[in-house]
Amino acid sequence: MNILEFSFLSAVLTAMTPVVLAALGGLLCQVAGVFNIALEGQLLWGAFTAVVFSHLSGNAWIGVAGAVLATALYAAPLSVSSVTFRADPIVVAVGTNLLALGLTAFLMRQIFGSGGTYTSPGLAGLPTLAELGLDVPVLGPQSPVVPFALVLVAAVSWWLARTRSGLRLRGAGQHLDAAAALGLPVTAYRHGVVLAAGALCGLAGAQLALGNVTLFSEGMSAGRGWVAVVAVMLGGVRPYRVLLACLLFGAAEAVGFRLQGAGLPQQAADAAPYVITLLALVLAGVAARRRTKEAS
Amino acid sequence: GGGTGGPNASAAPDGKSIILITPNPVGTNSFLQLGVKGAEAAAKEIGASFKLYESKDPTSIAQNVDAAVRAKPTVIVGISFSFDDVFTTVPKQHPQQQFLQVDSCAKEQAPNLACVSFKEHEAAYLAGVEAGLLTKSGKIGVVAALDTPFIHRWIEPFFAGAASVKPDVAGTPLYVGGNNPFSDPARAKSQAQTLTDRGADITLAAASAGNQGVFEAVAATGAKAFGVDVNQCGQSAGNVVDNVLKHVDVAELAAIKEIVSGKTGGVKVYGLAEGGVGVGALSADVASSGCTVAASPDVITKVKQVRDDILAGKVTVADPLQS
Amino acid sequence: MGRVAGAAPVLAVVGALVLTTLVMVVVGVDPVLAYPALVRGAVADGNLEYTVAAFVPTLGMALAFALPLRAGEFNLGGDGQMAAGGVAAAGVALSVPLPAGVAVVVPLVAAGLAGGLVAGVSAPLRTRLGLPAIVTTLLISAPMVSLASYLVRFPLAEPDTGIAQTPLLPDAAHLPALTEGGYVTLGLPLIVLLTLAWLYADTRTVTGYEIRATGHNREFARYGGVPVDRLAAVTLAAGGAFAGLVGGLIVLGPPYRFVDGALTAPGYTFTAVAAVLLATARPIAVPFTVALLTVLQVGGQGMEREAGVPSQLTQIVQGLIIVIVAVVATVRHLRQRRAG
Amino acid sequence: MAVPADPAVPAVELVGVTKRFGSVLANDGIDLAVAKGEVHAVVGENGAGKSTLMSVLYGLHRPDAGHVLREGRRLRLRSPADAIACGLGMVHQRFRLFPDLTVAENIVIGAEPVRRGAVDRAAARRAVEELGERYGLRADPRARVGDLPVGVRQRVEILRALYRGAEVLILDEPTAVLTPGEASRLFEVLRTITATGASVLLVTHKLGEVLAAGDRVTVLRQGRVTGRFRTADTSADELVQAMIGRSLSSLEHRRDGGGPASGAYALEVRDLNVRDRDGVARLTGVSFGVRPGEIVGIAGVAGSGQRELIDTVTGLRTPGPGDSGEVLLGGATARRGREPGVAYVPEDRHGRGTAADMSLAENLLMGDQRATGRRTLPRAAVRARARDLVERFSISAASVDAPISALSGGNAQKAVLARELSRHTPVIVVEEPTQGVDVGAQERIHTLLAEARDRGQAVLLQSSELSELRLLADRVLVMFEGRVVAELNGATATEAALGHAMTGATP
Ligand SMILES: Nc1ncnc2c1ncn2[C@@H]1O[C@H](COP(=O)(O)OP(=O)(O)OP(=O)(O)O)[C@@H](O)[C@H]1O
Ligand SMILES: Nc1ncnc2c1ncn2[C@@H]1O[C@H](COP(=O)(O)OP(=O)(O)OP(=O)(O)O)[C@@H](O)[C@H]1O
Ligand SMILES: [Mg+2]
Ligand SMILES: [Mg+2]
Repeated sequence: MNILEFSFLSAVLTAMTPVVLAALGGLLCQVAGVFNIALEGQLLWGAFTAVVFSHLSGNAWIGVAGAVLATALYAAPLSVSSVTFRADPIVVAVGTNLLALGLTAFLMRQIFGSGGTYTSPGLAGLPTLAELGLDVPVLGPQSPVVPFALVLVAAVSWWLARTRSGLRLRGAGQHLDAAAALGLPVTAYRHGVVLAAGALCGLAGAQLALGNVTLFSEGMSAGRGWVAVVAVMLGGVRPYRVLLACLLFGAAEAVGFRLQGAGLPQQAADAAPYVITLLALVLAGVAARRRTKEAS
Repeated sequence: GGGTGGPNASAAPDGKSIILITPNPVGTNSFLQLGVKGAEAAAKEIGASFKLYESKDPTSIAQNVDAAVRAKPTVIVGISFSFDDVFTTVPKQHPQQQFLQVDSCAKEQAPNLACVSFKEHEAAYLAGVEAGLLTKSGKIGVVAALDTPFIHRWIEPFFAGAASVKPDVAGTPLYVGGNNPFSDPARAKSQAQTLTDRGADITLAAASAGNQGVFEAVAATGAKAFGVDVNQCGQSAGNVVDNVLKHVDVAELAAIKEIVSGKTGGVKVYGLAEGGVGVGALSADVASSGCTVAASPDVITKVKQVRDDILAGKVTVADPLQS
Repeated sequence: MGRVAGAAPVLAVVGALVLTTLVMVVVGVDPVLAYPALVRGAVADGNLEYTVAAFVPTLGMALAFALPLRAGEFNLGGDGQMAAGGVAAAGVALSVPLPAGVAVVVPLVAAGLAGGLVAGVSAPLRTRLGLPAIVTTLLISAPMVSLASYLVRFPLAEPDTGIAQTPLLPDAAHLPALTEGGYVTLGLPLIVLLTLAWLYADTRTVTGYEIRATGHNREFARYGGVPVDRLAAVTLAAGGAFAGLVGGLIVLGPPYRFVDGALTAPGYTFTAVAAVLLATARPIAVPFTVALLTVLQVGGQGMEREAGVPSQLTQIVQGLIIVIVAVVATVRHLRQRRAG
Repeated sequence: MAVPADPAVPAVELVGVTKRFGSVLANDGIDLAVAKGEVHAVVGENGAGKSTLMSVLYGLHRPDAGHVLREGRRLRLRSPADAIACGLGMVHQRFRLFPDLTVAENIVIGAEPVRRGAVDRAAARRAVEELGERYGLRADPRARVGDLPVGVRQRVEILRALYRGAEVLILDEPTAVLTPGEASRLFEVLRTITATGASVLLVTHKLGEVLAAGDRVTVLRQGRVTGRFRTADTSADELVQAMIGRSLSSLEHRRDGGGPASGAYALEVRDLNVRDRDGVARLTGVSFGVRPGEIVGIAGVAGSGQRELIDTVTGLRTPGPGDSGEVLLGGATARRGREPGVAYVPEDRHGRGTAADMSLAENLLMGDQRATGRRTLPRAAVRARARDLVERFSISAASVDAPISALSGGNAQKAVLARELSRHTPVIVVEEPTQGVDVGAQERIHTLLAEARDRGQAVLLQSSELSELRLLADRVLVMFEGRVVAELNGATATEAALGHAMTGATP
């Protein structure tokens, strides 16, 4: 019983960590007033570069660092075109998402010699905390990136609420001209958040490809970047709410898996996280409405 | 810089050529990868050029078939059920053109359309026998990419095979689904973990690129997995019992050679009898296959016996596609 | 200004050409082979038919996104609305035997209604509960795709086949074809007519004016007596109806059945979103941006077939072109800003 | 460079500033010096170039020619940040605040006190409270700015400038959005500020304020300086002469026939009770009527229920469960939703009265789009109608197809009036008709309202300009805490009497 619950929690955490990290990137952009739907492509690029760097170096952490850097770099065209040239970030993101699919599949053939899936016993994956000597329930079977992601949510929340740069970023997102008039380097902020989102997606991709599993396969981001976008839409500019949205989604998904075993059709299991998220939103909306009604 | 369109870059005017059309981008789909492998091998063997047209939906399938017909190759190969519709009409309109459909056959078959199909269920049944003999918990599972009718040719026979040797065995199928069912190893791993959490100690992995995720999941808990289509034992040493083999490439190569040699049309079904499907345990080189079944000679013996029973008609494996 | 505006598309094309040529040369594809293959793949050798066949749903989905957008509502749930429309059309055509003519119209109407209903749900969620349409349309979309998939897999499934699809629709329900191949159907004139009607309504009718006013400033429109909530609902539902209709057109066209996944696999929804946003608030430009992206996609497949360009490379080229066009489309604004 | 003749160097000086926008010469060689400790007013017609000049001073626009001196030293102002660093501060007409940040955050942002890596919120609050104490600018440092009323938001803007050490404070039409009480409090604050040696540049259309609160005044006309006066030595007439090149004809707006209109009410409100979302009563037992050919004024301090009353009368308020009462138009109960028989000039020109990105012609159409009863909207007809209105109401606009945001504030206001008055509805509701509008246009607007009345339209006029009410209204209803507490005769009521009634004291 207990074990089942731990394993459930553990499964939700594993599944959602890449989403949480990507969503955190999306949230930073949202705070600064940039609507970032490029997360899906960046997540895929992060997964790919993580495997490439791990493969080349034989060290998973170099893979992680490489993915973070390479994906921040991959986000540069988005930041230049949407911030400097004021192109529509949604259109650019549609382009870079497509580009990531093609580029990873193409480079995969160049680097690993074949398409599809790349894995090898020699490919270094991230160690679990248990392997590092920290055998605690739930977190034990996770890579260190998982607790790090949770810490990061808290850190970003604190940073936004309490620090000088966090305050300025929030200001820039709410009234760009006013922030600029106060002498805040708003353009740098906007570039900064788009690149930071890239870095976070790199980390997310690294966790997906070296933490969740140890391999790269074409298109393995499999919509997680879009789930992250939805989480940002739901959670707005509040990191804990975004985390909550991710966990709700992940829990619904995990429940769906378990119910599939009891005969629930696959299509229903696929739909479950979306339906439950929507229901939660609607219930919250109805409750808020009732509260204002009762007041009068 | 590559292909400059020189005289030998593609098919010479009267040279032989093969065009393979897939219903989806090949990408991570292990079955389509095998199809490409078979066609490439055939092209090499008969000295033909080879081209791959990847489609994404029924319309692009039709467009690719059109374009292939215009190119007038020796054979146009279409792979899977998705070609049933186009191959019902197009071959009739182009009687001079030879067609080959792999894995299914159009309802109204023209004389210039050859078909090869497989009895995957026979091999899956044998794998199930192995699983039934090897499971300790009496719980086994399948992780499949998507709940299509076709995938049930692996699932039910696998469970039936297991039940044939261990009647109270409980089988649970899970489907990866989601946004990219054929290439979501993380989700497949999560599914496999769900199965191992519930006590399943043997899982058949039929999730294309997701299979590696399944292998990782069983490896972490000491459970075991089965692979599909090709020998996947080497991908996760010590964790894969055996594979449900489907020699698409071999069958395709043979079919193309027959067409080239003038034997056109017809349907060829590859089952255990024809050697088109099977499990690793049946092969002579099982010891070097890396599959853990090699360490259980009694299992191998039993599997061979069941195979013989099937061939002899003493055991019939129900085809889930035949309702 | 007029000159700059006119030059923008040219610049975009030139920029995209230069960059993609560079990519081709780097990865070893001969541009001299590839470009003609792209053009032929889209318009020559009988390929035009398929380009049109892709243009029709993309344009339809562009309307599905653009129509609510004019009223300030984002409809990102095109996939779900399209799937709902497709499955409704298939369900009606398979279960209700109808005489020729009506047999096409009734499923299409059902498709439009289904799509409209799915999108329309987002309207009260927006006006009553304050949930933005961009969130709810997206969230509703995925379960709708799953539902359609379920229906096609089980109750509506064709028996004895390996893939999830409905049986062939009765002949009477097949969309009349305008070409020999059957891929250019009555859907083309229908969508073109609807597009023209939308363009006309947008600029020349009271409703179009009220929709635009709502999109520009909701409070202003409300002040002017515009029923803004109702308009938002109507435009969302109408957008959904377009998406549903697209689903119906696909299903009633060859191969005359609902094949699971076939509606969403080509990615019409987001191609259309990109096309509409590229048109930067000028509805008249929408058919052209749709045509551009469709030619790129269909032609890209021609490039794969003829010039041996791998499909990954086509994706790379398409991605680059979208980014470049997006940038160049705004160079105009940039110049204005500098001048100011 | 000439050494200043005055012994005291000006706090700030603009020298030969020229700024051109395309073909518009917004500033044409303007010289202007602001002494330390003075309130220096800048007046002029709409479009005279006041805001442009202030923007140049604040580093928002770079002048095409000319420069800025600060205490005799030439500044290089590339951005507002430079201006802030040089001790300049500006309060824009449209506030530049961050709605989701607190008051304290809005004030310290850009120069936050920091303690151990984090913003020192306690120190920030203290700083805000101290500044507020010193200048009489109270604002709860923890409040979210988006929740605050306009007057308090303006205080936050001023506090921000002061916090950043502004010694020259630029205020662009600060009183346009304030009630008379808030305005007089603002001028007290400005006095406190100048008492410390700081200077204030005050852009306004209200000549009364100039004369009362200013020390010196510079008049702009078509981008040039047309007059410099000491307020002690000048008069409103003299200023007007400099601003528009003529005197205002002292029009008598009252009805020729005299005497109040009689007969049935065109608009009648019966026992209106309204509660807001939190259940607080906003209107209690409000009843009154407006007859054809009558102007009824509404006065009251902000938040006395004017907003709810007008939203109810115009049908823009979504009735809540706690609402009761009746609105009658021509004797019949008004329908739900926006009532076509009521023209309405809203106070919030940007949020409600116009759509900034739509063309002037399309803005002029709103409310009348269904008038023809046809479903089509021929573009030629829309344009022709717009040109006609532009002509009749002398709106100065380059083209009816350009977005309305290209119009100056005064002209945009005229456009809204033109649209609403031209509909010849039985009832017109007008809010703050002359806010942000120059004196010439004010006069024109007053004439238009009087003409509407004379045509037999019933006018409900809400204004915080008591002089405007006295000039136009036949009767003035004074509101306080959601009730009509007094009804005064517009012709005879003094501003003192009105002001007294607005505090809720019974006359
Ligand atoms: N950014 C700009 N681009 C183009 N023209 C401008 C711009 N800013 C101001 N103008 C024009 O310059 C002239 C002066 O405008 P400005 O805003 O300075 O007038 P103002 O005196 O502040 O008027 P108001 O009393 O209405 O506030 C006007 O004709 C205006 O239309
Ligand atoms: N024709 C114009 N084109 C572009 N910008 C303009 C134009 N006229 C004014 N502006 C800009 O608009 C901003 C607002 O100007 P200002 O503070 O004078 O408000 P306003 O014109 O009086 O409007 P309102 O009184 O309605 O608030 C200024 O920064 C000014 O530069
Ligand atoms: Mg101004
Ligand atoms: Mg103004």
